[in-house]
Amino acid sequence: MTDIPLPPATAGSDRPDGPWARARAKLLADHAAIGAAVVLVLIVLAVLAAPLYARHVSGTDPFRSTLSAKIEIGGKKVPVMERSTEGLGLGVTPIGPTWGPRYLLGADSQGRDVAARLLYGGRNSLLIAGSATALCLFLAALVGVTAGFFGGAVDLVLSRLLDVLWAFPVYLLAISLSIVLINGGLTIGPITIASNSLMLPILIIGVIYVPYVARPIRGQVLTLKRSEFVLASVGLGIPRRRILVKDILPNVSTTLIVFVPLMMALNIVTESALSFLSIGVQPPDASWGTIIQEGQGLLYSRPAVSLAPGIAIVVTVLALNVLGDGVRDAFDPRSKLRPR
Amino acid sequence: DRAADMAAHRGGTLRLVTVAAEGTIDPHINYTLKNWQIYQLAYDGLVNFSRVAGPGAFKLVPSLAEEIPTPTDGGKTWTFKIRKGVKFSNGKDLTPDDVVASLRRIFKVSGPTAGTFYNGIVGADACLSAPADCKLEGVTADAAAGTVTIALTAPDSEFLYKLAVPHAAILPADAPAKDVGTDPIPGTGAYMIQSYDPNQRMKLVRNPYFKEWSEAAQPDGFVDEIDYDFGLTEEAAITAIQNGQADWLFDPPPADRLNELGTTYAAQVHVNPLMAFWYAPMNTNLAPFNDARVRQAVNYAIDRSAIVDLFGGPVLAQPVCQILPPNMPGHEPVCQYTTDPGSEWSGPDMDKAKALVEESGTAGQEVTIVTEDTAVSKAIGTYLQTVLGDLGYKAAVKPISSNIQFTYIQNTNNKVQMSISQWYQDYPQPSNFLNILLSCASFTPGADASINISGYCNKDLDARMKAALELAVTDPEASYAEWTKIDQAFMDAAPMAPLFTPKRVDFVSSRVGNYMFSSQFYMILANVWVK
Amino acid sequence: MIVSLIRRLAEMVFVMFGISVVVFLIFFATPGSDPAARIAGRNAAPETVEQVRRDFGFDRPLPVQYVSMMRRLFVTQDLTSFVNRGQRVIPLVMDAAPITLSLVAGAAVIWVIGGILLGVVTAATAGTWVDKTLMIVALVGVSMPVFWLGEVMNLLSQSRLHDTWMFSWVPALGYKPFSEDPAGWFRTLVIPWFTLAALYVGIYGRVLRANLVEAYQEDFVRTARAKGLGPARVMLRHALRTSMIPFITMFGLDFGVLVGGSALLTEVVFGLNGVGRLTYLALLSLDLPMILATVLYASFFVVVANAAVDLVYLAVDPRTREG
Amino acid sequence: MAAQDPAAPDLLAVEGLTVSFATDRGRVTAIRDVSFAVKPGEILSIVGESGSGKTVSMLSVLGLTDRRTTTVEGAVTFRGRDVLGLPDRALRRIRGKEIALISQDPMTALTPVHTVGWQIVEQIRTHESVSAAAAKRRAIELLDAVGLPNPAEAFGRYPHQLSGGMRQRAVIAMALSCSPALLVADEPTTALDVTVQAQVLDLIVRLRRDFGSAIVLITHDMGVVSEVADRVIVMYAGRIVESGTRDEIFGNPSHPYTWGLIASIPPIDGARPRRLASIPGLPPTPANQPPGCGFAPRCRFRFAPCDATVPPLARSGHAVRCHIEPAARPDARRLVLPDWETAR
Amino acid sequence: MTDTAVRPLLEARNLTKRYVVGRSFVPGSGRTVHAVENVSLAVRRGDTLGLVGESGSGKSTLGRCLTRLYDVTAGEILFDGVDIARADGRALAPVRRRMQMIFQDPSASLNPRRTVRDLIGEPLAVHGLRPRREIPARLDELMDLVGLPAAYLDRYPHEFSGGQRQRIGIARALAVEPELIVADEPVSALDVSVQAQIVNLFADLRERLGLTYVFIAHDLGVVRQVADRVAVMYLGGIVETGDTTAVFGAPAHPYTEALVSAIPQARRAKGPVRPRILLQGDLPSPLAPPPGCAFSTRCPKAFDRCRTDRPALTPRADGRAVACHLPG
Ligand SMILES: Nc1ncnc2c1ncn2[C@@H]1O[C@H](COP(=O)(O)OP(=O)(O)OP(=O)(O)O)[C@@H](O)[C@H]1O
Ligand SMILES: Nc1ncnc2c1ncn2[C@@H]1O[C@H](COP(=O)(O)OP(=O)(O)OP(=O)(O)O)[C@@H](O)[C@H]1O
Ligand SMILES: [Mg+2]
Ligand SMILES: [Mg+2]
Ligand code: NI
Repeated sequence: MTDIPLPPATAGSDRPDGPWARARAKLLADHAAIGAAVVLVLIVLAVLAAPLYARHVSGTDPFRSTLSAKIEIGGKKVPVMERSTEGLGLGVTPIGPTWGPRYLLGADSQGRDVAARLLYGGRNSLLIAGSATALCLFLAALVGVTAGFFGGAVDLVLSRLLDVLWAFPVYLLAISLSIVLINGGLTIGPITIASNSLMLPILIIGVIYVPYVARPIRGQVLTLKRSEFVLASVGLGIPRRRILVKDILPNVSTTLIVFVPLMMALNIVTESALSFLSIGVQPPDASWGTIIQEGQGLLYSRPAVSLAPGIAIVVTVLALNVLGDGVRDAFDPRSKLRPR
Repeated sequence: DRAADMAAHRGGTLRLVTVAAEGTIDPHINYTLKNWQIYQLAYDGLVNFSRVAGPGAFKLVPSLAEEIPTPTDGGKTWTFKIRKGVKFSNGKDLTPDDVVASLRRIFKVSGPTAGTFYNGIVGADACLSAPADCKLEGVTADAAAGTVTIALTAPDSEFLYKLAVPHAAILPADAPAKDVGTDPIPGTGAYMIQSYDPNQRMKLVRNPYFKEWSEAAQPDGFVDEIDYDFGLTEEAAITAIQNGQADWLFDPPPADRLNELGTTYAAQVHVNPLMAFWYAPMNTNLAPFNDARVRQAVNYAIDRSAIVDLFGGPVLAQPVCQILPPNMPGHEPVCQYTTDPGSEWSGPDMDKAKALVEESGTAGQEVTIVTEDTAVSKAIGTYLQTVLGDLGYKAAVKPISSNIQFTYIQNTNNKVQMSISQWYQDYPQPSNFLNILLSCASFTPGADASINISGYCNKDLDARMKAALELAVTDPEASYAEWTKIDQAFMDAAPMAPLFTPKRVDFVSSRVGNYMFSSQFYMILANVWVK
Repeated sequence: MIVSLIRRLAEMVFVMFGISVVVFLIFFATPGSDPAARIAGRNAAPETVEQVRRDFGFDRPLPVQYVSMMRRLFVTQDLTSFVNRGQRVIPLVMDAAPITLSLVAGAAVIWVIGGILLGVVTAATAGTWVDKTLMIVALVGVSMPVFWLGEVMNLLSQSRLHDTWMFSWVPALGYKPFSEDPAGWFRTLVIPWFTLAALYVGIYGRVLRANLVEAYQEDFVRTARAKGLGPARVMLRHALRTSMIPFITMFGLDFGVLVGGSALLTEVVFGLNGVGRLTYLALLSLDLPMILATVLYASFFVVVANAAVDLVYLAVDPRTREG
Repeated sequence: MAAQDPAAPDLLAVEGLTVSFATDRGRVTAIRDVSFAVKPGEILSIVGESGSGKTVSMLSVLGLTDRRTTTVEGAVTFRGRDVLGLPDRALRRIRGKEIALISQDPMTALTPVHTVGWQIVEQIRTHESVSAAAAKRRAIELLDAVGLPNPAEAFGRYPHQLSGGMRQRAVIAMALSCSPALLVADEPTTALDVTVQAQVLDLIVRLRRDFGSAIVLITHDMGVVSEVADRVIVMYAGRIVESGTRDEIFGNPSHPYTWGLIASIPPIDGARPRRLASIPGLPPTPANQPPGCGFAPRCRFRFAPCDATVPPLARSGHAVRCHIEPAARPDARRLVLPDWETAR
Repeated sequence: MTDTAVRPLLEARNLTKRYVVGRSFVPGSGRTVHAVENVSLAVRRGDTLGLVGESGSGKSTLGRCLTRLYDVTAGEILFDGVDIARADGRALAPVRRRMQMIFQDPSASLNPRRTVRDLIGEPLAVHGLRPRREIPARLDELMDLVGLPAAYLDRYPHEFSGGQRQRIGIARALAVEPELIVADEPVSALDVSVQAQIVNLFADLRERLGLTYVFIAHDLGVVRQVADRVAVMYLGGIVETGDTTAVFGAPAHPYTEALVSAIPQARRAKGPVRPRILLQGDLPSPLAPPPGCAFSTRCPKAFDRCRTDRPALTPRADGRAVACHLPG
């Protein structure tokens, strides 16, 4: 039977490659996604350069209150925090955007350089969103795969648990957890996480979205479990564990990858919301959300303080969403994943 | 003159606003300034603080008692003659029995100050442990004579003040012996609380049975109705007042509106000093603050003018480095933790502070400052963190929900090293600051109610405070002098860092007239008119 | 029908039970929250604190406390707040509900209409610059944190542009009941509506577009075109009608969650005392009865929304009608 | 089978139709230079493998391809009018009214959210101004005509409430609703079971008789073709490789691909061959067309010219696109279909 | 089933499989699909049993039960004399190696994320059928067996055409050297011209490896080509079994008769044109099978008894078994 001449298996290249390479090629051809990725890289580089900016450009420590400092602008010494001299003399207003190297975007209510804080805040926002995404996807995969693959009582318990968390409005869940943990910190066995550690928001944000990812994963695993190729493996007498590792997980992994940018985007917004409600990142650490929150008290006099981080969030999240669309199209064009 | 004003300005509705309601309407339980201000309109004690502006506001005047009696039995027995012809807003006459029942009710409803203000009454101990069948033997009525006699276990120079606060308001004898929640209890004041919905509005109307008996104790009001709306944010409320849609806001205006108010609306803004202070308690039982030198160093290092800026600038706050606030009897302006010690704070002394820290050898230790998650508290905490950092500590700030922070920082189990807190007077006596905040009795390890946050218990000073209290019965002036010294002595040990005395900003709408401010209960609502 | 009704009910009870237990446990795990001390008031004597503890039953085992609290919440309905003593929580939630409902319903109208318009226009112009521009605009909407957008709107409408023709009609923040002042109700809510809807218009528009584009690959659309129907009719009566099904699922869930309190950020920013804000404040002050009431209310809406979605399904998707 | 008048003017004439798609991998030409004509009342069958371009050719005739990605060249004349040049509006008047389409999968061809009756009425009222009640009456008649038991009830049913065969019959009823002159049936029975397929084919043939419509029947099943077609077009890799009357195609199949198609069908009675004759290899993808004869790589008779040029196709009669000399074809055929002549 | 001398390689006795659909955690909800009801059949070693029937008649379900990919509801499955109907995972492991399933959709049955080498090599490694270093040679051999160049081993399934994918599926099944192969419509998804290639491949493999097949198809021609015996299924039950040529040549059950008559004429070499029997209506729902004979709702010859009594599958003299009340 070897005499049958075989045409090349697929159109195009002679040595086509696996699903991953195909997705990569598709992604690389997506201009919007590439543009978004470039923007994201620039943002990451910028926030990584925060110490350089603080030290060499703005020359301030963005975590130090500088309430009585004066700076020189146009040859004049100007106080960073200016006391009102008119009328009854009520109120103290921080310096506004100077558009110069020092206090480029002005100062916040502690007299700190907003531009420098914006960069440092971005670090935390991205770090938290990134780690929370990793954590969330890990937990969701664990729960979803366990429930879907092992079925039975395990599935029943896990699914019910997910149902409960699902019906618990996310923000309310996040707030409850935040309040508990911020008041008391967290002790799991020998590990103690201080209440102002970044680990807390990471943990909280990582946990609250687990049902939203675990459910589709569980569904996917259930479908995979019934899929013909898994049945084929069962029929071949392949051990269950091996089927899980070789047949199920690789297919789930692309779903997880598709979730990454979308969850990142969602987590950045969630983090900022929690920080905005002052139950996210704790001072003196900053994140874009906390800067918005601090800026809220200056909204009428110095709107730049909360506008700037807001714009940073919009740009980052927008880029992540565009990239997310690209990744989804590349991996799984028909999927309608929508974490919220 | 008042009668002419009454003729010209009587009537109308006063629209007050605040961010949130403050819980139960029960005057024997509610312990908030917001409601105490309202209770002045609706309830009376045997004695009242007089309703006048300025220092006179701390003067006690007889209200439901016909006159302020002189105690007998070495200051242990007080006999009040109850005023005749006073009616509750439900039309019932006030009787001595109402007074007895009201004092018992303090215990029956487990009023927050039952064990601290009224525990000196004979029989109070039994009432505290078994409130349901509280007899309070020390309080007896004589219906025929129309008197009520109160027997104390020991003389108490501040007893009249305690009777003047709303926790000792006289309510009808048939008032339920439990927290009434949102159902208003009839009172004897010029107004009555008609309805109360904590999510919407409290409404006060004139008490139909009210007849003015003493302008100083319970003046007849100008406005016919008072609507107190809940739920607007400060920003929104300020805008509403600017637009004439509301008349007055209880809460302090947001920081970024102050400038606007001080310039464009200067005529509608009233700034008044308060008898209160913001301070940073330092836990004298935890490192590094178990070393007095560290606590002194902190006191030296704090730039109080910077903190004043965080509160809105020098017009709104005044730096202090002592515990007794200005205007408090016994207050002698003095500041030892400053560049040039004297009567006033002039600037931080960083060198001295650093030297003290070095001496103590505690630099490098970790310190967490627990603040409320309000803008000002958090800002102060953040600032203190910088100060502690400059002193060589690894400092962190931990803001927690305002509703929890106050109990949280009191409990020693939470191991709070440093925190930000405030204290406002219940009544104008030095003991209300010094004795409550720093006596050994106020320190209960492991409890959420342990108001001596620093956990500072100095047997010596404790004894001196006791003595001063006893002295006050006979010689108030001498006792005030002693309190001055005790204040000093406490500040030598520096269990806390006093920061500033706040001032109150009242922003009223343009139609509000006859604004008057009492340091005890703030804007005197009965005197305000809107026409 | 009966079976599915019972199933729904059982599910609802289960989920609400689960949530109440979670909330209860979270609360008692929180340090610094001895409710007795907070209820007793500042500087209360230890005896008083003890007394309050006994009165409120905090000295009893947790399951007993749980049961008694649930009984007071559901049976006697006289559960009162820990923070605002004596304040019954149920009327409070009932007062807040219309505010949230006004907010969410108005926003829902906007986002449903906007989402459908956006989805239809972009699907009809798929691949052109109109589509691309609109999709980017939608994504911007999706990317904006709602609280921030709200603040910017406040800044513009309440301060910077308040005195211009654009926003001079905007009243002070806060809620005006519809029954008292319909015009005021409308004016106070317009900006919050749009703010809340911005996110959802984007999401719904994008999902609808994807579904429509997919529907256009389907045989039945080809059949419809082959029948000689005009493009508008093919879009509206065939593609859109079919694509509305996932749209409705999403809508049901989002609406339920929002009415249940997830609009809290919008409520906080615009000073609307809705259920979300109520829950948020209750959480901040660790007011367990309040939290239980609001969170159970929220989960109730989520579950009810789920059930409602199933019902609406019956109306729009005949495939679900049997069985 | 109804006989047609060979002299009658063509109902539909397709000339040099070439369709290409813009895809992510560049332009892909799906059909090349396809020409054929349909006479009134005749059944023309197009057979060919999956992907050979059967559907695309008919969709482009109806203007149903996606304008944004598809380029259609060539000429399509329907009743003397150039269809490709028609504005949308005019084209829509032809679609459904004069040319109706029945598509492959009855499961998905009907909009799931409307009743069958609604969808038929919709088509009637799009093309004719009749009252809703009249349209409904007509729809029920049609449902009855296609043999649905209890048509009045079927009118109010949703597609999912009908079985596959019933659904396909409803689709046919809808296609017939405006008495089209031409019915394009794209694999109308592929998704159906044999017993149901028999019912539906029977119906289609009966309809031609009753309504007189011409029918283009697309299929890949030679058995179906032999049963119903008047004329047959065999397509391979986007081109017509053979066309002629049914008798020509089955009596004298002349293209190696046609032989392969016929040979690879397992017979249902008679002797069981030890092995089935099969065409080795696979059809080329549109993106990967060989330069010469499209079938060359799989053809056992392949010789030099096959790789060099595309064989020409006669414009009329029994046309064959093959380089093998016509005279040599029967001998070649005997190699593939040894018992063909005897079988006939 | 006349042949009792030889023990069948695979035998099913009263096999029943029901699905419960729409069940939730509330007891009593859900409805039962009677997918396979009380089916008995036997396949001798080296034989091919064809399984035909309408869509939804339970062919796939039966195939999957026979290979124990699904748990069965009731009945016995004897594989080489051993009942495997109740066997659990561990006990099944050795049996699994001896029988294999090939699926209809070759793309769905190959994990898209694994190379062919991985897919075919895995069972070899797992079952330790070859020492590690001999595996590559064996893979080449398997590829050759199914007519694919060994060079394609490192490709992914999506890089192959349907026919090639089906070959990979077959190679994988052959890797464990099974005795029995259950093929579930292995050619229906393929193009006409490719279908014959695969049908031939099955025949070749059977000859070379002495395999036993259960061959599921709805194309009667294909079944006739590959199967020695055929079983016709209708609504979860077998209505007729017997020798393929005999059954197709002279169907005994009215359903088989209709089925055979429905095949277009071109498929017949010659012989008399049989009148076409056009059935009315469609397969009833397995959620609510009709009482009596399952075919009675469509049967042109049905009489009263058919609508009340269910006919049993009764052996007839000519080696066939038919489930029909009509006298044979
Ligand atoms: N929209 C499209 N974009 C790109 N290629 C297309 C498109 N539609 C069809 N094709 C390609 O055109 C070729 C012919 O497709 P067509 O659908 O006409 O085949 P067919 O003969 O109808 O096949 P089948 O029997 O499977 O229905 C195929 O290779 C197909 O992949
Ligand atoms: N997992 C399942 N759950 C519920 N019902 C099922 C399931 N699988 C199959 N069925 C039902 O069981 C019956 C038999 O299905 P099965 O797939 O065995 O039929 P089949 O003869 O293989 O059909 P086809 O020719 O379409 O493949 C059908 O009615 C089907 O709907
Ligand atoms: Mg086709
Ligand atoms: Mg099947
Ligand atoms: Ni004034």
